[in-house]
Amino acid sequence: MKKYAYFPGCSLEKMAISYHDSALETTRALGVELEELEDWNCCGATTYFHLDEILANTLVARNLAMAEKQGLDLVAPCSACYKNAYFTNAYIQEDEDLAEHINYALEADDLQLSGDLSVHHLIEIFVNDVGVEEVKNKVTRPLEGIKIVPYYGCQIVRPRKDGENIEDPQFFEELLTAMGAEAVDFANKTRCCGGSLLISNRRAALDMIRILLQNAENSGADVIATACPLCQVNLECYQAQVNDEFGTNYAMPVMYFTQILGLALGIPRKKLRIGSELVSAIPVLSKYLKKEVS
Amino acid sequence: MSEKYEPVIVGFLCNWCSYRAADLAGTARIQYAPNLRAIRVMCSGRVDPQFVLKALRDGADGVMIAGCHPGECHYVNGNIKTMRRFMLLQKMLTQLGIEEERVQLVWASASEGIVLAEKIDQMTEALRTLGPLNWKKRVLNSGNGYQAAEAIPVLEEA
Amino acid sequence: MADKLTFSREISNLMYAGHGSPLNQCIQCGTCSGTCPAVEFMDQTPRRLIGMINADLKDAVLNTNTYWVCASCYHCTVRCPAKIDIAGAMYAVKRYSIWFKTYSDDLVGPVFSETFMKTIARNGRSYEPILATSYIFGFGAKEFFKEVQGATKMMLKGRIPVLPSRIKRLKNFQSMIQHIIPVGEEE
Amino acid sequence: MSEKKHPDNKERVGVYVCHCGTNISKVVDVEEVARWAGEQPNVEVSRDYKFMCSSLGQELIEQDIKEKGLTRVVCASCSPHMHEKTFRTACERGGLNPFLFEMTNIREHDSWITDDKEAATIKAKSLVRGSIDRVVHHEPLDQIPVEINPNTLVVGGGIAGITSALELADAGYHVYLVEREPSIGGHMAQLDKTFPTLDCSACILTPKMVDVGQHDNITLLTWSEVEQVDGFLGNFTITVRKKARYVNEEHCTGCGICIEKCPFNVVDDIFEAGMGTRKVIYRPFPQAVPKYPVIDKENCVYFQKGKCKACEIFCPTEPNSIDFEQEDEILQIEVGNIILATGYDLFDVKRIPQYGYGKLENVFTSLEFERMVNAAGPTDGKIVLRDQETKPKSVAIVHCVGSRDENYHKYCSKVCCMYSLKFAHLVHERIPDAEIYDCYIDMRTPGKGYEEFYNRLLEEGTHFIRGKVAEITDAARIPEEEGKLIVQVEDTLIGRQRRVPVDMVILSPAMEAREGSKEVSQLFKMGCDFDGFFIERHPKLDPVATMTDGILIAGACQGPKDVPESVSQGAAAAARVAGLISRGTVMMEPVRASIDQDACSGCRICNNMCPYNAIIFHEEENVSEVITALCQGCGTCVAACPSSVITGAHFTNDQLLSQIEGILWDMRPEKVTA
Repeated sequence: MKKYAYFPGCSLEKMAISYHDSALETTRALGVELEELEDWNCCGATTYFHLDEILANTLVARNLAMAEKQGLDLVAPCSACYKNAYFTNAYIQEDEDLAEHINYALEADDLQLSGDLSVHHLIEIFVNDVGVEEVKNKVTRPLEGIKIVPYYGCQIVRPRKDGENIEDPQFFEELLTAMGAEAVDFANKTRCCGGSLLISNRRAALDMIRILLQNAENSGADVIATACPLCQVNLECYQAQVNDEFGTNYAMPVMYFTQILGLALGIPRKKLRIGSELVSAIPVLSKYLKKEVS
Repeated sequence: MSEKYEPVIVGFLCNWCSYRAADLAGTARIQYAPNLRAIRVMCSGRVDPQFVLKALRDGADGVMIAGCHPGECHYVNGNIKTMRRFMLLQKMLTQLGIEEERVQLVWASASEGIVLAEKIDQMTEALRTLGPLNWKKRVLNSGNGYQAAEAIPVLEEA
Repeated sequence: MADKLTFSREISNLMYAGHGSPLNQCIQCGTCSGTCPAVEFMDQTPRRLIGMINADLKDAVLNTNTYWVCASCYHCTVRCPAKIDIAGAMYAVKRYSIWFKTYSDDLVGPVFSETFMKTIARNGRSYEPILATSYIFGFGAKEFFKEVQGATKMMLKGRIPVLPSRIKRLKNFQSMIQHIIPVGEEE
Repeated sequence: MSEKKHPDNKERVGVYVCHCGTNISKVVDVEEVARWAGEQPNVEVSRDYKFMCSSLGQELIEQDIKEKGLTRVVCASCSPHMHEKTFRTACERGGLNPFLFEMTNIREHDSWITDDKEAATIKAKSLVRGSIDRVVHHEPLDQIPVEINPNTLVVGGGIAGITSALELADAGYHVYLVEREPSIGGHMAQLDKTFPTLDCSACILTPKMVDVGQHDNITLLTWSEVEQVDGFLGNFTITVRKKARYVNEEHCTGCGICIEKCPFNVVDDIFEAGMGTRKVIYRPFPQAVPKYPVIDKENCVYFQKGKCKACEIFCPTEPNSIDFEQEDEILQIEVGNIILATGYDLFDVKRIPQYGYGKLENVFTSLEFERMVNAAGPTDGKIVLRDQETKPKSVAIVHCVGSRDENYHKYCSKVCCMYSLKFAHLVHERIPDAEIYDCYIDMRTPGKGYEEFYNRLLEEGTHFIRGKVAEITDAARIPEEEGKLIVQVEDTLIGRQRRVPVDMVILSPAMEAREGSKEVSQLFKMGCDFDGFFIERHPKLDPVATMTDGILIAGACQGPKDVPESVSQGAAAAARVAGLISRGTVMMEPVRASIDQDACSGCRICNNMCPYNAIIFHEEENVSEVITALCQGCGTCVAACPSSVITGAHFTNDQLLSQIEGILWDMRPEKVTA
């Protein structure tokens, strides 16, 4: 099976450690090898771009160049990291001047980037590389009866435009269905969670989170699945503050899709760090966890 | 001559598509390099390889043959014949040491004024970089190619 | 370059040339503002901001909060019928505002961006707790308290480590940044 | 002006350089070009003039031919596609064969594409010199008369095609009208009312359809498609496939009993836009012309399973009209002209997922709404939700679905504003207490009575929201939104995002080129643009002709159009054809190839070159020959002949080689002596 350079990004080491662990567990179970990118740096999320576009692209390019050096395609589990890597890579192929400029800077670290590699989001590995059928075959603990929101967020699908259905994508649903779960029809599946707005405009961000939680609850979901650490943190860690601010009482578990997938593949929940959420997912998952001594 | 070098391109434009594309570019006031001098032919299929060689020999730095897109030829498939003929010609010119950029075959439909203008700009730019062709020096004096070029070989699919 | 650049030109120059149509292609249809999930919190809609940029209303543009409220979700960009990269335009105004320091010191967004940037220049990687303390003063006491509560809870769940990690080839990394713009330790 | 005598000149060439007002002279130094031209070999006289195409300019040429004995004329002005004919005629009036004239394009190809005066002037000189050197080798030629077959083919039986067919038939000429559906009528037959007068579409269309069906001069071929087109202006041979109806048109009386008795219903995706059903043996609608039904073979139980034959059993005619053995017929038609009126398709609204069509059931397309609101339609004209009974209390209409959008179609679809207003009016009329929200980017109502119609809608109380709809969703946020469709849009006039809860949404999709229009344009050897619409010869002055002689276009196949415009074009195309027919013959360019039989080596390379099979080979004499009547003058064989014994009239090797030489007058390595 295929091997990728894995770029965890800053949050996976820390806030999203459960994503990190479950990503490694599930890929291993499905025969995909992830080799952590050597000495990676922060890709800057959205913030570098506030300062200087070329600098931002250069910092992203350093990671790409290192993957190229390792001779591997890059995979990023964080949507913001993925989007940055994907676009810097695309721009470098399009724009010779930019490539030249960036390569000049990369020389400082003895690196060079041709842009020949491809960049994937972690979820694409399961959907396109492993394949939904194969996932289905490997499921040992089908998650029947659970209703899951396939929350894409922004940057897996945007701003990419080339012929994909970016307004109503279906691959997350297909993946959840392969696990035996029910993917709820979630109108706001690509609506923004607020991202880093939480820092600069708290009320706006909380309102954006509220709308998503409301939509999830109204659609009868048991749990929200995300594929991005920022979405996860916003939707989960700030639920209490949404409740305070708007007088609501949401208690919606928010999990990484890899945690749910790991569960379906029969990986013990501790290895997936299920239970480390602020809104515990254990109650809704209890029937699948019965056999495990927790 | 101290002024900067400006290449001269002879253009063979098909009456139905490219010539009209050039008309359209003018009507739309698209600004592009005035380096192409156009000759109208009814079909790009009319462009005999000897015309191209004649133009290069007479001092053109490059030749552009422009016709309808494949499948859109006014005369069913004249442009397909041009394409085959062009590939053979290109091969021969390469053997003579003439750069590929100097003789180009492009497609431009009657509505593609802007496309044609861009192609002319690109070609002009490419020729500026290459510098003058200097056929006499390059082909006549090089010894090996001269005979072949002067004999105007039959470039036809047999 | 004898003529002074207009504001709209300056903003265009700050947008990477390869992305989308120029701002003057805007047909003022409002798709961006109809799409924007944060528009309620902006004092001008994105469409209006583009109109104001095109009209060279520099001060009025910089005085809005619109571009700092933009969450960069790109929903407007993909839907724009004129193919304008609106999120990209917001970035351009942010950059303009940071470079010319036209923002007020109590605005959290740009202060955060600078802090974030400095952390990265120092460590090569970001570290949320450090950032949290430096920008937290932007909030009122109540929010600060909540933030700490949230953080403590996360710490207890093992999700916040104590020290930030650094990249190994930090010197090279910093020199690479210097190649593009002179930022780094001395400031 | 400059005049000079060259005693050793072979020919006496007159060169005329046009200022075109300032169009040329602003960039090209025309006086210098004229002065310089006077010094070129063979040039007898050279002048510059403000407007060469004016009658005074033309007289200048005529006069010089007569007085100075010019034997050749060069005019450096605009594109030959603009005025070549004008100047050829002037030469002819002066007593010179029109083909001894050559035109130099120094406007479209020169003065309009650059500001660089020096470069433009050098370019103009080069082009002029190319023409001078070329024209010396011109030979007098005679135009070739071509007889026009008085029969005409009209492709497409919508309102544009119907108009063309009737105009010609009424003028006494025979028309073959080919339509691929079982009935003529086109999109107009599906509509309820027509804007802005609101007259009933069927009431004004069906009499015309009946006229077509009964006209002695019209051969109506429905359920038929053109498969092949051969020949040229005046003499086309068309191959038409007449698909099997499985109903014998000679015996069938159109009584409709078979339709009544057919036990199977299927959804009608075409005429009813999926809103209603039809039988397996069917007429698309009651007023269909012709009246004969068609069996839908794919859904017919007899064809699929071998049992049923209800239609045959109940057919009252003698002999029985149902013919399960019927096969497609291939017909050959000879015509002189072709009018294409193949119409349009509607943009597929599913391409914009955020509008929810197909997912949110009460989102409708314009055509669905047209059928719904039509008294003869599936709901008998009642405006109801998908459940077939609930009347909507609020309706939103969405403009510019797929048009004015670089992600789909860049162009404005032109008719949508008006038909959207019509929809708003019809909802007001049928459900007076309904709230109607009309979301538009710009309200485009240019046309007689159109703006007045908009004013009427304002009076009727339609809520107009200026903004392109961003999305339509059912995710409610507040109680008022529960169970509704929420239209999210910026009201740009107040600068606020609004969420408008409604019961029903009607999308107004763009008109787009027919699927396969590219193939159609290739079949008929004419052009279609990037969007797939057919290209007219001139956007302003020749809107119904194409670049291909003998092929005309009418209606929405050329671009979005409403009914009155389609009718005008249908009539205009017919008038063009009638003019040609009444003239009887037209003169064609004598650009033809010929082979010097004495020099031909019989290598046969040219034989396979000709796309028209116009070259035949005489085995005995071992020579090839061009059949002039079939030759179209492309010159491919001329370029291919290894012995250079094929001559392409007006594009001979001598002419083109001299032009190359002339055009490069300033580039030749060895300086030529002047």
